[in-house]
This record gives sequence, structure tokens and C-alpha cells, in this order.
Amino acid sequence: MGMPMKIRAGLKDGVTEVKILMQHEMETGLRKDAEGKPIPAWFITDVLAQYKGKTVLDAQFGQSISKNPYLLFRFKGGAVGEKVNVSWVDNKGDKRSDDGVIA
Amino acid sequence: MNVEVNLDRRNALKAGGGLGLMALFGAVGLLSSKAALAEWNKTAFSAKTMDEALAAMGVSTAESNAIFIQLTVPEIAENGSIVPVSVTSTFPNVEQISIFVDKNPSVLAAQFNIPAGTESMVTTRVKMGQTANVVALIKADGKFYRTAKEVKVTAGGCGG
Amino acid sequence: MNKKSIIGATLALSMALLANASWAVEVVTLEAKAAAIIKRDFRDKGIAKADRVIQDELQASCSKYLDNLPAKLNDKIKAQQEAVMKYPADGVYMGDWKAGEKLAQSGRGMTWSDKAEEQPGGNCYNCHRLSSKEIAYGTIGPSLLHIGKDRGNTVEIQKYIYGRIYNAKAYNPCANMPRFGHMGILGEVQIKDLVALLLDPESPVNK
Amino acid sequence: MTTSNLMKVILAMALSASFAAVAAEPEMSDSDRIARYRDMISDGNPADFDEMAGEELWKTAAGPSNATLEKCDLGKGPGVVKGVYAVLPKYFKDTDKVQDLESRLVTCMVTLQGFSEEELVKKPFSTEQKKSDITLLTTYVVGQSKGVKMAVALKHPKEKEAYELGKVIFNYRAGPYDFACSTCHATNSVRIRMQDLPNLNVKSNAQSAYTNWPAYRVSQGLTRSFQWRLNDCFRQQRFPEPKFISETTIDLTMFLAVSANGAPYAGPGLKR
Repeated sequence: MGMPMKIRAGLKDGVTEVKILMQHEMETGLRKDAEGKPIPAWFITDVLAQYKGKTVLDAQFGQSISKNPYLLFRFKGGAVGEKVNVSWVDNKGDKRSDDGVIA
Repeated sequence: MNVEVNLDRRNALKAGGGLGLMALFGAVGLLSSKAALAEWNKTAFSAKTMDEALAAMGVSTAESNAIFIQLTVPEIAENGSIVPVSVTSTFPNVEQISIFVDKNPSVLAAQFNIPAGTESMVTTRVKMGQTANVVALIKADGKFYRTAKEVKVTAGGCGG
Repeated sequence: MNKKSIIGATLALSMALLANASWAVEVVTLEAKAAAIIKRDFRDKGIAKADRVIQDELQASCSKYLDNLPAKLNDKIKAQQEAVMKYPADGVYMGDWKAGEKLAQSGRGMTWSDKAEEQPGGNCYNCHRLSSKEIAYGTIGPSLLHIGKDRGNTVEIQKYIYGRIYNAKAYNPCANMPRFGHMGILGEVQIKDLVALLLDPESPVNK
Repeated sequence: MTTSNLMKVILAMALSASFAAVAAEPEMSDSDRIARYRDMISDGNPADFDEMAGEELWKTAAGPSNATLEKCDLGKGPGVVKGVYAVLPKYFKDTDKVQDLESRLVTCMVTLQGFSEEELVKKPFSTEQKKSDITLLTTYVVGQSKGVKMAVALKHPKEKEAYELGKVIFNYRAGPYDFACSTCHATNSVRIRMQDLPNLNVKSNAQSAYTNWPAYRVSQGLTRSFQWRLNDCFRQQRFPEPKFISETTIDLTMFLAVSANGAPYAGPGLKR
């Protein structure tokens, strides 16, 4: 089970802005540890954001996304007090799902 | 489960999220790792050059356009491990936004599928091993467009 | 001047003296106390041994006077530093500017995370502008861009630059710049390479 | 082309026109560009996660005494976390010492939870392998002072002395490079490589520098405490290692914290 995300969602002029901060190492697989052994690649591959069961963003990541990935996007609609659900899965099959309440 | 894995995720998306995989995601609120991995474009994300990556994504031509694609990156990044990238497109019917770093070991950083109702705008952060071009690729009405900007990655701190 | 004002002036003067004296005592006490605390609070780590916090006369004086030494003390310390200056025995001051550029780029060396066997860098770009191609340069020291072009490349200039890198304190006792040669941070070969980086007409510093 | 698409095109043209106007503005300096970079990464600080983890630690019973830290007196009475970072370092009667946040947390972990001080100070900083509990707790506590104006007092004689000693330590030149803190931090508008250096003798500089620590260090992927910051300063000064929560580090912190008085605390920050 992955570590919790931080999701902030705000409604303005009929558009919901979603900011997501995920906790993940995002190892490229190219780094070496102190003993010179390669650190295996470990990164989020897929992110899905949904509002009321409908997909509002569908992302795929590669090794070049920064540690603790950050995402910002906007979708039309949304209502204060409703939830935006975000889930991710990484290349090892680990996953995480969290909700952010629209403010 | 097997049936769902074999479903084309793109088609599932277009069907409006009420079928197959999307129903599963909606109900569980979690991505099915198996399904997701099957979908993840391994060839494109492992590509070492822009040409390889574009080929893996089925892009034969991508017209250069800096007017309808706004790519916002810092001119200088104090640290290559976080480089903020924002892509906004004013093309109608944007379906996909992709971000590349042309000198990274794997050039494709991220690909975003933009469903109807979601603005054609996304901000994220990428790693850059050295000074390089950040490339934004947009798919709109089935056609591809691109723009690029250079980000200088500098030596930081006292170096120790 | 009437009597009252004389008394007033004397009083003011003696009060000023008193204040001054107690201030001086206070400072000495604080400095000694701080030095004792520092000596107690630091420990060996890697190549950085605890005795590094013990000040030499130059360091103690510059600390005490916030880098503005009284003239007499300034002359004394400058003379001490001049006396320990060492120039290359072969009379050659310039080496390879390419090796010099590499050294200038490196900010490593002498910290507890550095290794004893590694040659410390020159740390030059940390504080100085050198090659016009490097935009990530510091500004604590003056810009050295085009220094060779502007000052020429005579043996006198070469020797002067060598000396400034070997021991900047022989020119200005409380300079920010480390005493690279005197403190054993850089050897003769390294300093020569840096002189070349600064003065060689082919060096990017002079392009 | 539909009407709405036409609107998009017009909007795009207007946007590109305004972009052209931006480009025509006078050259940005490299420092402006760096400032812009910092501004662009300022949203979404991973230190938030450490604040959350630290709060969990604060409220969870631990140690040989199996107690939480909820009765810990950080300077505003037992259990008060809100705003305490803005009054630290401070003199504490029970220990008869001036203490900064990290040393006070150690005191509480020893007295309330029964940990051994010797063990606690052995590995006080986070590493890639393991985050430090003291740093996580610190991150939580400082987050509870966001927006609170720095008001470090110099009332007790020991507080005054710590400040005066801190000032001397700030100017103490030693080591193979002859460096003091002041070598890099007592001049206006200078930089090392691309990093602007705050002149800590200037109030506004000292305020923005101090109130943005602790901070998440992008280059290390970890949240770093103020004790760590000073430790790394001494490393770069080519000094030996200052002992964790030693008087030297606390006196220096006192000097810097007082210099920041009056400014709202803005951390945990986000740094290169």
C-alpha cells in the first residue's frame, strides 16, 4: 500500500482545479547506492482522477517525473463538498487511492 | 477479469466510463495494476530518442506550433530534480498532452489523456539530467502538434 | 567655558571611557567564552578533525575586528603571511588552462564528506566569474573574466596571480579568499594550472 | 469551425499577443530567473507529508514509558504546539538552559517517553533510508506556527548571553579555508554560483532566511531541520562537525532567530 496523497480541489467559476501531491520515490533505475549497486527502477506508471465515477484525468508517467509527483489540472463542473478520487499504480504493482473534497 | 484486461482502455474512456475497466475503477476506486501495466506504453516510455518515442506513440508528423500550445518552463532550473512544466493548449478538441525531455535517458516523461470536460491544461514536475529541451506534444482532432523550450540546469550551491 | 560645563564635559568623557572600558572587557570575555564553547562542541568527522576550530593569529584577529584590523595589526599579519609565501622553484608560473578550468569548476574538497586522497577543487566559480561560457558563477569575489586580456601575461603578472592564489592574505590579511597554497589545499601543479586558466590567451577566461 | 472553436482561436491569438509583449520586456537577470523558478515550485511542498507524519508521532505513545508527547512543554505550557516555534529558542527553568525546538523535543522524549538522550542524538537527521523522528516532530511543530510573528525574547540573562555568544560564533573564522558564517552571509547581494546569499546582518534578509527553515530540500528529497542547516553550513565552512543541539548551535540559532523577529513564520519551506 502506497503512502497517502495530498489532494486539494477548489471550485471557481464552474471549474474545479485539482492539485495532487503524491508520495513516491520515482527511482529512475539509473542511480547507484553507496556500495555502487544499481537501485532498481520504481516509479508510478498510471494515475487516474475521477469525479463521481467519471474520469477527469488519465495520466501515464515515465522515469523522468520528479520524486513526490505533482499534478495540477482543471475540469468543468464539480460541486463544493463532493469528492475527487485519485488513484495511482506503480511498476511494482503497488497502489494508492485517496479522495480530495472540493472546497 | 481477463475480459476487462483485454479491453482497450482508450475505448473504455470514450464509452464514457460506464463500462468494463472504468466500472471496475469506479467501484473499487483503485487502478487495477494488471490492467494498467498492460496499458502503459512501455516502448514509448523506454525510448532513448525523440524519434523512437514518437514512433512508438504512432506519431508520423507533428507540426511545430508555439501559438496554440503554451509551454511554461523556467529558463533556468536551480535543481534538475524538480523542473516545473506547464502545458496549455488552445487547440479545439485536445485529446492528449505529452511531455518529453529530449536529453534524458528515457525521453518521454508523461502522457495525459484529456477527457471531454477537462481543460487542455496540465502542470507537473520533471527531472532533468542536464540542460535540455522540454517538448510538449498535443494531439487535437487526431493531429499532432509540438513546441519546445530550453531549460538550463545549473550547478547549484557550493558544490560540496 | 564655565565651571559647570567643564565638569559636565569631564563627566561625559570619563563616562565614555568607562563605558568603553567595560565594553572592551565584555568583548574579551565573550570571545574567550565563545572559543571555549566552540572547542568543546565540535568533534572529528571524516577528514575534518576537531582541532580545525583552533584559530591561528590571523583568524582570531580577523574574527575579533570583524575583518577590519587596526593598521598596526594589519601590517604585522600581512608581513607574517608574506614571510611564508612560497613560489615554484623552477620559476615557471603557468600550467595547463584546461586542467585549471576543471579545478575551477570543482567546489569539492576539505569537507568532512570529502576523502583525504581526493584532490580538492579550486572552488573558483563559487565566488568568481571566469569563463564567459559558465553562467553559474558566484559574486563574493571580483569578476576575473578577461583578466589576462586586460592585464597581460608577463612573468610579473603570472607571479602576482600565483601569489594571490597561494596566499591571498599576504595581500589583504582578512580577505575572504582561502590561502590555497599555504593551507595545503592546492599544490604547485594545481596553482600553475589556475594561473594558466586566468592568464593564458587561449583560455576561455580571455575569449 | 464552430463558434466556440472560433472563440478559442481568438483567445489563443490574444494570448500569443500578450506573450509577445512579455518577450519584449527588458532582459530578465539570472537572479530573476532563479526567483521565478523558485516561485514555480513553491506549490505542493512534500514537507506537508512530514508534518502529517510528525503529528502522528506526537500523538502516539512511544518509548520505555509508553507515553505521547502531548504533555511536552515547548515554551508555551504543556501540550501547546500552536505558535511555539515563533518564541524559540528560549530559556527553560527545568533544564536551566536556553533550548531550541530540537533540543526541547529531545528533553521531552527523555523525560516523558523515557528515551536515552545519548541514543537520540546519535542519528538526529533524516537519511534516504530512514527519516528522523526528531525531524518529523520538528516539521509538525513548526507547521503549527505558520503565519505567527517571530517574537523571540531576550529577557533572561541566559537568553541575552546566548544571543551575544551567537553573534561571536557567527563571525568566528577558522579551519583550512579561514571561513566564518559571516564570510558568505554578511555582505549584500552576493551569491555562490547561482544561489543568492542572504546578508544575515540585514533584518529583511535574516527574516526571510530564518522563517523559511526547516525546509524540504529538493536536491536531497528530504525535509531538513534548522539543526541540520547549521550542521551543513559548518560542513561547507570546512569545520569539523558541531554536536547535535550543542550550545554552539543553539547560541547561533538564538542570534539568527532574534534577527528574524517581527516577520511571520513561513515554513516549512521548499528549497533547491
